[in-house]
Order: sequence, then C-alpha cells, then structure tokens
Amino acid sequence: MSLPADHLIVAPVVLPLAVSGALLLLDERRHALKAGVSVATALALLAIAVWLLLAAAAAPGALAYRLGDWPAPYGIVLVVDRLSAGMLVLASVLGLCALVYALSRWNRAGPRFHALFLLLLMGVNGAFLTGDLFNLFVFFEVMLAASYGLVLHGSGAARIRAGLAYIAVNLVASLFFLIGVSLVYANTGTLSMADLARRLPLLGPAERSLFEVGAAFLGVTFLIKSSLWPLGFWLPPAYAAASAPAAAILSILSKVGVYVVVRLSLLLFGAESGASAGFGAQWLLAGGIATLAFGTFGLLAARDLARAAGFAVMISSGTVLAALGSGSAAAVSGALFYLAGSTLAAATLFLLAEILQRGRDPAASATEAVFDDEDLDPFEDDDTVVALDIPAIVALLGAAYLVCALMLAGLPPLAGFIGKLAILSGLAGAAAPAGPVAASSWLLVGALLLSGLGTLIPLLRFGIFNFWVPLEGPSPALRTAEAAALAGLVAGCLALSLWGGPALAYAEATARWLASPAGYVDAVLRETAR
Amino acid sequence: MSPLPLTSLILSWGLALAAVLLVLAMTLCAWRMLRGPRAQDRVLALDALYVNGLLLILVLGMRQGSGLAFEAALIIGLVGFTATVALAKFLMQGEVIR
Amino acid sequence: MSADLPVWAACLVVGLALAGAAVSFVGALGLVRLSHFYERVHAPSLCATLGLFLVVAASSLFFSVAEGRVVLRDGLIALFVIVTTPVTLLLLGRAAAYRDRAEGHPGAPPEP
Amino acid sequence: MTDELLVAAAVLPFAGALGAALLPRRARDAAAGLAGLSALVGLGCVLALIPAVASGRSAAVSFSWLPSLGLAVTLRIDGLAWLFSLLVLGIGALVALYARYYMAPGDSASRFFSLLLAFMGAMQGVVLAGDLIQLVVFWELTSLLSFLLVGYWSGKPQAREGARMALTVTAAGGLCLLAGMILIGRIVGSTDLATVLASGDRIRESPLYLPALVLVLAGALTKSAQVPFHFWLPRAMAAPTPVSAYLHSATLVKAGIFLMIRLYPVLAETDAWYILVGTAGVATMLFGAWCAVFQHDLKGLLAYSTISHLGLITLLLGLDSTLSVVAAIFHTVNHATFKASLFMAAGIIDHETGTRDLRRLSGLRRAMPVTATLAMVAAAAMAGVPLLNGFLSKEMFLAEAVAGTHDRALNAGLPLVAAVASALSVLYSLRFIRQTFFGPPALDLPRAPHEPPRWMRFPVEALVVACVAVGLAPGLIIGTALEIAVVAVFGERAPAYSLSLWHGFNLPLALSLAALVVGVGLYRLLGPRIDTNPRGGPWLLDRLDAARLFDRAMVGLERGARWLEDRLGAARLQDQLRILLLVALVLALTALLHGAGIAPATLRLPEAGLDPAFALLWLVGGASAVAAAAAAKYQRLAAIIFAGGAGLVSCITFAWLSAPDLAATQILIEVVTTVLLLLGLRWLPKRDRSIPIPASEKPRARRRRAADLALAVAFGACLAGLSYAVMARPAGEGIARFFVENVYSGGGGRNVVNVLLVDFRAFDTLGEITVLGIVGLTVLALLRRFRPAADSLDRPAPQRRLAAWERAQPDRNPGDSMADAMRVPATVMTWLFPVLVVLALHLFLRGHDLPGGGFAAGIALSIAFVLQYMAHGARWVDERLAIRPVTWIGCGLLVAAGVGAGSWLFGRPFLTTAFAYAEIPGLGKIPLASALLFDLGVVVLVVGATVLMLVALARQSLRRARAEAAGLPQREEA
Amino acid sequence: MEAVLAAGIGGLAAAGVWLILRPRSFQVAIGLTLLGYAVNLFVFAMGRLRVGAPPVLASPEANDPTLYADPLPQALVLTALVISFALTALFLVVLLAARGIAGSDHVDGREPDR
Amino acid sequence: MRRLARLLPHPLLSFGLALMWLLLNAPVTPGTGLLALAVGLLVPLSLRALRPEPLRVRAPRALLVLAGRVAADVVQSNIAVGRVILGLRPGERRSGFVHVPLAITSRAGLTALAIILTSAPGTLWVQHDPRTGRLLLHVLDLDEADWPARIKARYEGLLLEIFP
Ligand code: NA
Ligand code: NA
Repeated sequence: MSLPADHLIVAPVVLPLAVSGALLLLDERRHALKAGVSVATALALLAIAVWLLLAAAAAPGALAYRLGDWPAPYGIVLVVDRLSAGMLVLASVLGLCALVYALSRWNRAGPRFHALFLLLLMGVNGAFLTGDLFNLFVFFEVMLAASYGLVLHGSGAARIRAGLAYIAVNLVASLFFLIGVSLVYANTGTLSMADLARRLPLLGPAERSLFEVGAAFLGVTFLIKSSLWPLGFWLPPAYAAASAPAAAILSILSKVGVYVVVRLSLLLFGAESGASAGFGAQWLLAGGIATLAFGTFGLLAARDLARAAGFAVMISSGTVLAALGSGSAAAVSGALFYLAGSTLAAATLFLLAEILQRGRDPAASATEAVFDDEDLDPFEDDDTVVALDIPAIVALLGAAYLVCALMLAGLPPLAGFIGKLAILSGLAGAAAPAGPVAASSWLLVGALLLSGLGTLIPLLRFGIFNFWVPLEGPSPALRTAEAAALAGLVAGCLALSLWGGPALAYAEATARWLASPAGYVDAVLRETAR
Repeated sequence: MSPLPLTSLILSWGLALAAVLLVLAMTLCAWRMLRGPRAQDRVLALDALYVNGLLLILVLGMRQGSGLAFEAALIIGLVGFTATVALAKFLMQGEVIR
Repeated sequence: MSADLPVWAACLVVGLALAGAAVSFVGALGLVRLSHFYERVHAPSLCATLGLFLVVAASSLFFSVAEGRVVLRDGLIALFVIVTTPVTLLLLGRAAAYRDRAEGHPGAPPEP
Repeated sequence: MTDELLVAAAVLPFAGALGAALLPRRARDAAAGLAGLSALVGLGCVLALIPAVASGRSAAVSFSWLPSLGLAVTLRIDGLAWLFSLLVLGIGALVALYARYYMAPGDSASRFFSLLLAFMGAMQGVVLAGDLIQLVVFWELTSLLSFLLVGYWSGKPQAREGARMALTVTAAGGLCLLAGMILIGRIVGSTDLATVLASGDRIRESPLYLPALVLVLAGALTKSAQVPFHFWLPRAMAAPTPVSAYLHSATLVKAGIFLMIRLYPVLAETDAWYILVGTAGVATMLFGAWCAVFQHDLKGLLAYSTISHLGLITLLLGLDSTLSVVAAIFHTVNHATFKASLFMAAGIIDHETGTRDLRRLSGLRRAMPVTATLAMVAAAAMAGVPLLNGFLSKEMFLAEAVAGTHDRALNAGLPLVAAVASALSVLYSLRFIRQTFFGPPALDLPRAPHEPPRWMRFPVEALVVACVAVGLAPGLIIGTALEIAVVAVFGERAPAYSLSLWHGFNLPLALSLAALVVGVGLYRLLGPRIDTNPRGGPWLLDRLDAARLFDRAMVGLERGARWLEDRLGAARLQDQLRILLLVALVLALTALLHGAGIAPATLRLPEAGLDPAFALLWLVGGASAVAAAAAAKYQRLAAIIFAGGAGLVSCITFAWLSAPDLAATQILIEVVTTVLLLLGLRWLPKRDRSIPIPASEKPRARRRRAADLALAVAFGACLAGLSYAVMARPAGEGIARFFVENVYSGGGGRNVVNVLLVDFRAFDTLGEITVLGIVGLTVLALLRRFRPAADSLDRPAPQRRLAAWERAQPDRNPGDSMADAMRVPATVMTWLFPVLVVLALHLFLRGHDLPGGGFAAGIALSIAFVLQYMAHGARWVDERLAIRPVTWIGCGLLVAAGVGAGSWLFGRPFLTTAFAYAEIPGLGKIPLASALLFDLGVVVLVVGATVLMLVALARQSLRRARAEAAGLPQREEA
Repeated sequence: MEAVLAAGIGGLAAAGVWLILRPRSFQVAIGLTLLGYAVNLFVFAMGRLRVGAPPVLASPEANDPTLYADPLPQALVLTALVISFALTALFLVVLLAARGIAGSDHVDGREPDR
Repeated sequence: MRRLARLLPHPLLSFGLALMWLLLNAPVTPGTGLLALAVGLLVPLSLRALRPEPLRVRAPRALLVLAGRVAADVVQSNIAVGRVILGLRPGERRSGFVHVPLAITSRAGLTALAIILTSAPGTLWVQHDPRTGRLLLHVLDLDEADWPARIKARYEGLLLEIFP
C-alpha cells in the first residue's frame, strides 16, 4: 500500500461521494457548472476503471485495499480482480453515457439530479469492489436509495406508482439480505467473503445447514435484484416508468445482483468448498431458463419499447444466471462477455425508447412529468434546443436501434452473438467433446436460441413501427447530448464486437480466475498481521 | 472480590421483583393502549408505557450493575415525550406541524 | 459490581426500587380501572412523579455506593420527565376536550 | 497471391458498401458504378483463382477471431465455392447496372447500393466460409440485409410486412442452423470446414446426427423457401425488382442449396436425408409450380416458379445419387441465369407500363420487341425448351427420375412427378409470355410502354445470351466450371456425366416433349379460366395460404405471450410480495433439509432460564405488534401508537441484553418515525369503512386472507425457529474477539460498537449516512412536486370546526384557541432546545468510550429542531432559523469523506484513523481521535437529512396558505 | 430468554408479513416498520444473548472478549437501523405522493376491478 | 452590563446547562469543568434565533418554598390518587371540571403552574383563556378540597412573586 496509485482502488467510491457532496453545496440553478463537474467526474471514473482493469489484467492475483488499514477478515477490504474491474468499466461507460444523455434536459426535471446520479454510481462501484458481505449490503442500499430517487426522478403518476412497488419489493429484499448476512455471520463468525471461503469447508453439519439457510436468503435477495423469475416482476414496470437516463443506468443495477451471484457462488460453492459445493446451481439453472422464457413472453407481449427493454434486461440476467447454473466454466466466460454486451444494448434501448416515443406520441402522458404550481416546467425551453437535421437523425437512430436489436437478439455479427455463441459452445462442450452433455444444458441451448428469436420478432415489430411507418408531423428531435450518449453506447457495443476476441479472452481468463477461488482468498488474506 | 451472598440475594430478588412489577405495569398500560376506546386513551397509555419502560431500564441497570443503560433512560425521559406530544397534537389539530 | 454494596444499601436500594415499582404499578392499574378518559388521565402521573422519584433515588443510591462517589445524574431524568410529561398530558387533555365538545359528548368539558 | 485474391474477393463488396454509404444520397451513377466495379474486380479475382481450385484443390486463409472459442475467420475456396462465387459476383455486377436505371432519382441510391454490396459481401462470406460458425454469421447477415433490401421502400405496408416475414422465417432458420452447426462442432470437435468435411462417417454415426441434420436442414430449407417455409418468398416480392432478381432468384435463396451441397458429403446418403430432403423437394416443386400457374402478378408468378425450381434442386439433392447432385449444381446455375433475367424483364415491364398484372398487360411485343424476345427466350429456358440451358438440367433431372436406380419408395412415382412438374412449368411460362407480349395492345396501362434504356436491357441480354450459349454448347461454356465444383464436392467419387445437347431419343427426352405438349394443351384449356379465377389463389389450395397462417401465428404469438406473461407473472404488488416471501421460505427450508440438519441434541438449553419479566415484556411487544397489524387498515393512528409500543419493547430488549447503544438509537428513531408517520397521516384521509365488498367477492377475499395469514405465520415461525436454533448454540470462534482486543490499543476507544462504526467498519457508516442523505434528497424532490389528494388539501376537520366556532365568538379570532392551547407547551419546548443541544453534544463526545455516538447525537439534535416546529409552526420557525438541510447533507458527506481521505496524506489507506491522548496541563489526558471528526460528519449529515425529511413534510401544510394566496377557492366548515 | 426473544421475533415478523401483504399502502408502511423491528432483533440475536455484558470496556486492560457480548451484530444492527429508518421515511413519502396523484391508497395505485 | 447580557443572555439557563453537563460527565475533572463552562456559555446562544422571552426569577426564597410545597403536595396527591385507584377511598367520589380564575399572566408563571398542576396526580390543566384568566381544570376528586381556593392559596401567590 505504498504507491499513491494504489489508492485509486477506493476512488470509484470516494470520488463520486465527494463530488456529490460538493455539488450539494452549489445553488440549484447552476446547471452548467454542475453538468460540467458531473461529466468530468464520470470521465475520471471511466479512466480509473480502465486503469484498474489494466492493473487487474496484469496482476497475477487480485488487488486488495484495506480500508482503515485493518487486516482482512476484520476490516473491510476492497478487491479488484478481473471480474470487479470489468464490471466497473461497464458501469462507468453506462454512467457516462446516461449522464451525458441526461444533460439534454432530464437533469433539470427534479432537484439534485447530479448528486443522486453520482451517488448511484458510488453505490454500484462499491458493490462491485467490496469484499465484505455486510459492506455489500450497505452499498446495495446506497445504490438502491439512489435508484429510488432516480426512478422517481421527474415525478409523474406512472413513476410514483411504479416507484412505490419498486421500493416495497426492494425493502423486503433488503430485509432478506440482513437475515442472510446475519445467519452467515452467526454460523461462520466472519463477514469477509474470502474468509468465508476459507472457513466454509471446516463447518460442522449444523452450522453448515444454518449457513446454507443464510445463503438461501442471500440468494433470494440477489436474485430479486437480478430479476430472476419469479422474483423479478418488479423490474419491467419500474424501469419502463423511470426516465430514460435513469432506466439506462438502472440496467446496470440488476447486473449488480447478477455479479454478486456469480462472485459468491463461484467463490463459496466451487468444487473446493466441501459439502456445500454446487449449492443452488440447479435453482439457478431452472430459474435462469424460466426467466429466459418469461422475459421472452414479456418482450413478445410488450406494447411499448421501454417495457420491452425492461424484459430484455430480464432475459440478459436470466441468460447469465442459467449459464452460471449450468456449471460449465466455458459457459460462464461466455455469459460474462454476454452480460457486458446485453447490458450496454438494453441501456441503449431505454434511451432510444424515449426518443422514439417522444417522436411518435408527443402527448404520451406516461413519461410526462407532473408539475405543480411551485415549479416551472423544466422542459419549457425545449423548443429552443437546436436539434440535428432529420435524415441524419433517422439514420443515427436507425443504426443505433439496429445495433441494439442485433445485440439483444444475439444475431451476428455483433457482440450479442459472440456472447451467446460462447455460452452455447460452452454448454455443448465443444471444447471437451468427450464428456457427456446434460439434458438441462440442451434445454438451455434451446431456450437461448428460442429466446433469441422471441427477442428478434418484437424488436422487429417495434423497429418497423418506429422507423418505417411514415410519421405524421415532425420527426423526432434529437439533441446533441442525446446523440452523443447514443453514439457512445453504440460505440461501446461495436467495440465489444470488433474486439470480441480480446474481450472474450478477458472473460475467459476471468472465468478461469473465478473457478479457482484460492487466488482470491490468498490475495485478500495475504497479510493478516497489522 | 467474592460477592456477599446476602447482598446479591437481596438485590437480585428485590430488583427482579421490581422489574416484574414494572413489566406488569407496562402490561396494564398496554392493555389500555390496545383497548382504547378512544385515541386519547391510547396515547395516554403509550405515554405511561414510555415512563414505565424508562423505570424498567433504570431497574435493569441496577440489576446488571451497569450504568451504561443510563443514556437510553435519559433519552426516553428527555425525548420520549416528543412522540406523544406529536400524537396529542395530531388529535387536537389533525396535523402535527402547522 | 453489585457485590460491592453493603447490606444496608442493598436493602435501601431494593426498598426504594420496589416502592417505586409498586407506585408505578398502581398508576398503571389506575389506567385500567378508572372509568373514563378524564379520570384515567390522572393515573400515569403516579408513575411519572412518585414512582419515578423512588426508582431514581434507588438508582442514584445504588451507583453512588457502588462507585464510591455521589452520582446524581439520574436526577436529571427525574427533572426532565417532570417537565415534559405535563406537556403531553396537557395537550392530550385539551385534545380530548375539543374532540368531546365537537362530538357533543355528554362528558365534554364546559367552555372556560 | 492466392491469399490476397481470396481476401480481395471477400472484402471488396464490403469495402464497396462502405464507400457507397458515404456517397451523397442521390449519387446514382457513382453508387452503381462503385457497385459494378466492386463486383467486377471481385469477379476477376475469383476467376484468377482457377488454378487454386482446379482438380479438387482448395485454398484457405485464416485470421484470428475468437481464439478462446477456437474460432478463426477462415476464407476457403474450392470448386463449389468458386462456382457460387462467380454466380454471386457475376449476377451482382449485372444487377448493379440494371438497378442504376431501375431506381428512381428520388430513391436513396447510396443506401440502396451500399446495402446491395453488403449483401453481396455477405453472400461471398457464406460461400467462402471456411468455418461453420462463420458461415452462420454470414448466413444471418444475408437474412438481415435481405430484410433491409426488401423493406427498402419502407413507406409501403407490403414492403414492411414482406421484409418482416422474410427476416423472421430466415432468421429463425438461421438460429436452427446455428444449433445444428454447434452440434456438428460437438461431434467433430471443431467447426473448421475442412475438418468437418473429412469427418462424414463420424457425423453420420453419431447419436446427435439426426438432430444436427434436422437443424441444419431447417436452416437450409427456410432459406431456400421450401414448403412449408416457402411463403416468405412471394411476400418478399415487395422488394425493388433488382433485389428480387439478385436475392430471390440467384443468390439468397441459393444459399440454402449451397449449404446442402456443401454439407452433402457429411450429412447426405442416409435414410433421414433422403426422406427429409426428398419429401421437401417433391412437395415444393409441385406446390410451387401449381401456385405459379395461378398468379396474376408477374413477380408473384416468378416467385412461385422459383419456389418450384428450388424444390426441383432440393429433390435432386435428396435423391442421394452423385449424378443427381451434379444435376442440382447445374440447374442452380441455369436457374440463376434465366430467372434473374426474367425478373429483370418483369422489372422492365413494370417500370415501363406501371403494372405487373397479367390480366391488364397485353401485346407488349409491339412496344418493346427486344425485351419481348429476351423474355421469351428466358421463359423458354424456364419451361425446359430444347436448345436452352433449362432444358439440359431438366433433362438430367428427368434422367435421374426415370433411372430409379435406388429401391426407395419415393422413386416409383418420380417419373410421373417430374413430368407433371415439367408440364406445369411449361404452362406458367407460356402464360407469362402469352399474356404479356401477345394479344391486342393494352390501352389502359398507367404508362405508355416503350423499350427501356439501352443499358438497362443489357444485363438481360447478357443473361439470355448465357442461357442460349449454355444450351447450345454446354461443355464448352460451363463444363469446366461444373467439373471443378463437382470434384470439389465428391473428390474421387465424382461421377462421370455427359454434358451435351443430344443424348439420343430416350425416355427423358420423350418425357420432356410430352411435358411441352401437355403444358401447351393445358394452357389452351385453362388459360381463360385462370384469368377469371375470382379468388386469385390456386385451385384446390386457395384456402391454404401459409402467409396468412403465418400472420395469424404472429398475432397468436403475441396474444399467447401476453396470456403467458399474465399467468406466469404478477403485475400486482401484493402478489409479488407473496411470491417473494414464499420463495424465500421454500428455499430456506430446502437449504435446511439439504444439509445434515440440526439435531435437537445440539441445542444448548438456555443458561439463565426464563425471566418472567422478560416473557411478560414480550407479551406486551407481541400484543402490540398483532394489534398494529389488525388496526392498520381503519385505525391508522392506533396502528402508529401500537407500533410505537412494539418499538419501545425492542428498545428495552436491547437495553436488557447488553446493547445500550442500540437501545438509545432505537428509541430515538422510534420517536422520529412516529412524528414522521403522523406528519404523513395528515395527508391520508380516513379510510372509509363503508366501501362494500360485494358478496361474490367475499369468499375469495376470505381465502386470500387465510392464505396470507398462513404465510405470515409460517414466515414468523421460520424466523423464530432460525433465531432459536442459532441462539441455542454456542458461537464459534469468529472475528469478534479481534475487535474487543484491539478496540483500545488500535481504535483508541472503549465502546467497541462505536469504534466499529467509526473505525473498524467506518466504510459501512460512510455508506449508511450516504443512504440517509440520498433519501433526504429524494424526499425533497418528491415533496417539491407533491400534489395532495383533493380530499386532504383542506385544513383538517378539527381546525375547521374550531375556526367556525371562533368566528361565532365575539372576542375571538380564528387561530386564537390553538395559540392559547400551545402557550404552555411551546414555552417548555422552546426552553428544551438548548437542553437537547447539550444532550446531543454529550452523546456525540462520549460515543467513543461510552454509549452514544454521532448518529444518536444527530437524531437528538434533529428532534430539538422538530420540537420547535411542533411548538410554533413551520412559518414561525422558518422566519427565525435559516436551516439549509441540503447544505448540511453536503457538508456531512464532505467532512466524512474528507476525514477518510486525510489519511492519504500520511500514506495510509482511506479511513485510517489516528488518535492520541493529549496531555494538556491542568486538564489531564484528553483523547483526540480523528474518528471523532468522522463522527462529526455523521452528525451533520444526520441532522441535515432528518430535519429535511421532517420539515419538508411539515411544510406541506403551508400549501394551503399559498393556494389561498393564489386565489383558489377553499371549503369552509358550515 | 432465547425462546422468548425467538417467539417475539416470530410474532413481529408474522404481523409485519401480514401487513405487507395487505392492499393499502399505509398498511404496507406499518408492516415494513414491524418487519424491520423483527429483522433488527434477529440480526442482534445472531450474536447470541448476553445479560449484563455490554461491549464497552470497563477499563482499557479488560479486553477479554469473553467478558462482553459480541459487538459486531450490534454494529450491524445500528447501521441497518439507520438505513431502515431512512427507507421507511422514503416509502411513506412515496406513499403520500402516490395517494395524491392516484387518488387511491391501494398499493397498485388504483382500486382493483371487481 | 449590557455587554454581559449579550454574552450571557440567559444566565439561569447557562447555569443549568453547565450543571447538567457536570452531572452527565461526573466525576468532575478540569477537562469536564472547562467543557461545562463552554457549554454554559455557548449553548444558550442557540436560543438567540428563537428569541424566547428571557426568564427572570425574582424571589429565590419563594422558589424554595414553592418547591417544598409542590413536593409535599405531589406526595400527598400520589397517595390520594393511589387510594382512589385501589378503591380504598370511602364514600361516593365525584370527578369533574372546575373553573379557576387566575391572576397570573406571565408566560413563565403560567407554565410553571401548568407543570405543577399537571404533574401532581389528581389535577389536570385542560384549558386556559388568557383573555379572562380563567383556567379549566379537571379534578379526579372534587370533594377532596376546594380546588380553586387551594390553588390560589398554595401556588398562585408564590408564582406571582417569582414571575411578576
Ligand atoms: Na395479359
Ligand atoms: Na396531574
């Protein structure tokens, strides 16, 4: 812990926290200054995340940061490994783009948007970084609290109605989290994930049973967040009701749940964990397939694009979790790659949904904010915004939509296909043709392919409706900030597709790293004396 | 420092009895609180419940020979009335803060 | 810790505490036994005055003897309860009066 | 050099596409030129590759793509690929030229030609793929680009629908293909084409062979528009005609054929192949031909005829003889030439007359003699008239049909089937020619017809010349190419065959001639009746409209999905929560049963036994909780009171069980929560007990309540059981002892809980206060936009009543009574303010060593503020105290984060604390801990957030005053 | 003590669960409060129960862990307590906003169709 | 003097708070003493914004007498009310409202009286009209004493002395 650069590990948490604290001291009306500071922060976060990713890829193990200088099982430790660094980069990209998008007007739709937004990033980053189970709870709460704020951002009937349900469900989930964490602590005597992995094989039968109950409660919590069937019905309405930039950044939220499931199940229930090995895998597989199916039905049934994007988020989570449950390391690496691509695409779809909806149905009350007497309409200066010219808009939007649709349906040649292919070939055991392939894996293969088709059909319908059916009246306005955000996300999707090889190799190395948790445990617990 | 058996006998039994009495008092308050019939009865009972709870904490402090519960008692004494005042104001005006 | 008390102090402490608890119990009993609100409202005062004094005295004595110095901080609790409880009761009484008058309750207080 | 040529052949079209996309929208000449040039240069490259593919050789070049999946981008060319590549690029060049004239000046040429070129590239990708997965990638790309091309005129509903259907069907097939390829990859252990082609026996012997075959065929047959997946092709005719000529005759639909030929060595020559492919071929050939007869639309006729010919080729492939495969390859090429030229001719007719309806067209022979001649030759080729290429390949087909070398059931009827199909083919070709070009000139055409521009006709001419040339001198013109392709497929097994015009008088020739005669006869007999066929659809089959069935299936899919979403999901919050709890319960129990379980003997009996006082205390707690549950619906105030009782019991429990910090904090939070709930209750009007539940609903409601009760009790029992199971077992050796041992030496305090919060786990606390701050901000945002329900906007009833009474009194003004009532309480509450400040200070400063701490202090301070609001009202306080809660929140965050970051100055990790016992003369040792500064941040933030929440809610009551000021009418109590 | 507290936790939890399954948002708010009590006590109980052993060192030297109750669950409860307070407040405000906008205090924002 | 008043606007409060601090942080050390001084000096400044009427106590002797009287009365009324609750009081008992005309008009005086009457079991301050000076009191046992007279005699005079 001697190099100043080491402190960058904590920066993804501290930087947004400090900046949002400072933003709160500024007057509400200084939009330009706040926007500049926020974007600069988001850019810095992206740079830091990339730096950490490179560092993690170069390091033999994980990088651990001991907060308060307390040694690992006692104090809280932040851990950067390939997985958390990758998730940080993903979150930073999404965060930056959603923020830029919001600058077009959403940042004025309610007070203290920038602070809320940065604090959401702080929560997400903290959840990715922390190596402590209870600290994870805290960051979940930070992230959720901010997400409540962002779901409700801009007010309006639909948002508040959906927000109420969203909050209620997540409050119950948080209570489950507490039950789970405390059961784990009561039966293992530790909260550090690494320490937990070390202690688990040594547990007595009764402690193990109770620990597994705790793990089940934790599992339910994370699966609620990752919107697994039948725990994820809250997601589509909440995300659809949220303002577009909020929904875009929220699409990383469900992935935090997925991330934790991946992290903990591979760390704690890998082959080396004694009697608990493979705990919950069948549930994940079954739940993942069910989620795929349900998400596909929902997508097919969706009447508006935002809701469809919500179901796409569900499908993406279900895919990753099912791949994890299949127990194939190759499928996991594919799933990690797929996760990145599908999250970017779903976020893009949320943004597109708003722009298109705006063009198609200007009086759409669902996304319209409700304004009361004491506030001026923050969008009143909309007319004066200079928009891009029409053919360019349609071309850009169309291209962005096409990219989204291909990514989500998993059609060639984009990253969605590569990810799905990696999962499929992992499931089919192409790498090890000698071994038998479980019937459940074939089922998942079928489910994945069918869900691809089930995604394509409705997205085709929405696409044709939005881009090909001639529009009466003016075509959608696209502000420069929005175009920049879209371009950023699309560029992300394309980059992931173009550099699919290296990215997949990274994912594979990550999966390999996750499959042998000893490295993680060593890295965290290496120095036990203060 | 072996304990004097008589002292600890007196203290443990006497204070245990006091605690039981206070909890019984709380039970009676709770009965009134649940029974009502009117909202003012319930608020009154809650206030009494707070006071008896405070006394119980003091007795528990003595039983356990620990002064660490004092803060909780102090807070109930100084701050606890805020809740009942708010309830009373609500009954009186239909809102707590005008 | 409790072991350090001499027997006389233990007796005194227990006596005070029991007396206080008993008074409080009677107060709580009044809450149950008295017939309507304006009567019941007098009962908790027993807990908040004499019951409280006695228990606080017991506590002060206990800790003074146990710690070998005068411990008066429990007196603060008594002081604060004495000052704050009337606020509640007074507002409650007033609220009950309004509500009863508004509803034309037979036991409603007259206007001043 | 081979590698470069190969790469150029694959990449040129894409490069052209990119170039075209960058051209100005209307640059028709440039775009078409670019397209033609790309195709021609590509064609040159392919031709230059002859040496590399001659006599069964092949060449490949590989690029790294997804090494972790063992996938590379491999371009591989052999005879088959070479032949198809020629077709793709050659016809592509002609189509580009044709399209230059076909497309209107208003159309976006850059978009059209860039899509066309991209499609050409994708086709090249399919053809040149050296890896099965890579083949699928380009396969799906062709589907996608065909979608964009079919939907080029997106303003037309038919174009949109046609495009959508085409993509849906072919992409679905593509997904099957992917699955099939993955299966093959699993069988072989690689998806490299060369490896796969060498593993035919292994594949056919694998148990996965049948699923792999079915899946691959699903891909091939959808793409090649085989029955029952044929319906997308006629609908795709909404595409611009160059697209139809290119995609729907020469290339896209041939991708399926190509794939079957490509994988013929590894998948074919089994019963399953024979049955699946053969049946599909027969059905498609007959069905397509029959439907083609009845089309009134020129392009529709050509589309169905294409289907029929594709069926013929498929049938040939299904026949499992090497010779029939040769015939299939030959007919593929021939069909591409005559059908592309026919489509172009149809396009010219459409372009020049404005209609494609066979019933309206007539006598065009006079207006456009050249075009008429070209079309007639091409149509004759389609009909299998001798001296043209179509005749030759059909001859080969008939020869195979009558050969009947295999003792298979299907073969018996094959000659008849072949003859019927040929006759029908003659019939629709004749109808096409006769009704378009002959007869009296049509007078009511939208445009006056004349010959097209010179260079628009050129591609047709070129293709027709090819038809004739091949028909006259097959060996010379196509012999080498065919030979190269056949050898590429079969290697040493390549059959001997003769490509010549004249094989003597034999059965196939007789059949051919018979078909011609029957066809002509049928036309004479049925022609007029077909024209007046009212339904337009084919006789006997007009109810069997697969496209309509597909549409209906799509609607059904949507409806079914909606139904399933409804059944499998839960839209209502209560249901969602029910499911959540149920799942948690089930999983917890499963986990409990999964392990060894807990033997009752391992549960230690409680040491202290049962304290009756504690039991009685929890009787109070439990009763309060149950009562709160019962009262929350109609008696909300009572429910708040009861919840307060339960909270008090929790507080005492903490105090009882050695958790003084928790007891203090719990009671503080209890108070604030009560105030908060009451502030909120003001905006919730009383619930009306009188809302009747209809009698029909009562049993359901009762059932639901019973189920909920069961769930609640089960969950409660679960938590109770779990907590007992844990409490009744001794704790193992955990991390806790570290904290006790190091709290003083390492943390500089004696209160372990507080040191945990501000030092050992200060990061948690940082997050926790952040949550509080965020919630404060969110509440602020929500309440700023708060719109109370109409029925609660008014002043509460007690105030209205009192105001009315006060107005009636001579010596009182509204508000006097309340002011009187608050006089004494307000005095006390005002003077308590400094007292509470001292309390907060006390809790704050001692927290490190004794119960207390920043959070408790912050809440105490907030209560001090709230008491002032309660005593004097919002406006009074606002006038006196300028509380800026948001600033407090910001400062709190900054202080806490700043203290944490301060340790960086000393090179220590974030939130490392420092403490010292300062020796100040005369004052003794004073503990100085940086954790105290951190705790100060906590205090500041807690005050800000709590006050913000309470006050923001309280200020809502001022809305009325504002509304009054704005002149809104107010209701007053009479 | 253990059995009583376990039963108390169960009672609070049952009451809380019953309420959060009710259709009125205010019921849900009270239910979350009760469930919050139950869970906080549950977390606290996970440190096992001790009477008269608050984790505050009597003197700097008296740092034998067996003398004190497990401080960690207490610290966790304290954190959880604050968070659940904040979120209860938020839920309440959202409830009010929903009531104001939808005109119904049903959790779904509209009265169920009958 | 004025400067002192600005520095120490509420001397009584300052004293009380400093005392409170010392009690809370006993045993007294130089450090706590110093802090108590700071608390006494600084915390009352927090009242500046709220601008309450300053509290002036005039007759310390009367204050002591009053305190004694109240203590005695509280004990006595505890016993009286306890008897009522336990049913030990013989004979018929009537509870009800009485009007007490008060001469006290100062805020502090009224507050003190309200606290005294409400704390003592058996009497409840219900409503006071500052225009007429009439106090509405609820009494548990109307026959126990002539309540208006008793209140005026035992408390009002002293209170008028203390808070003029
Ligand atoms: Na005609
Ligand atoms: Na009284």
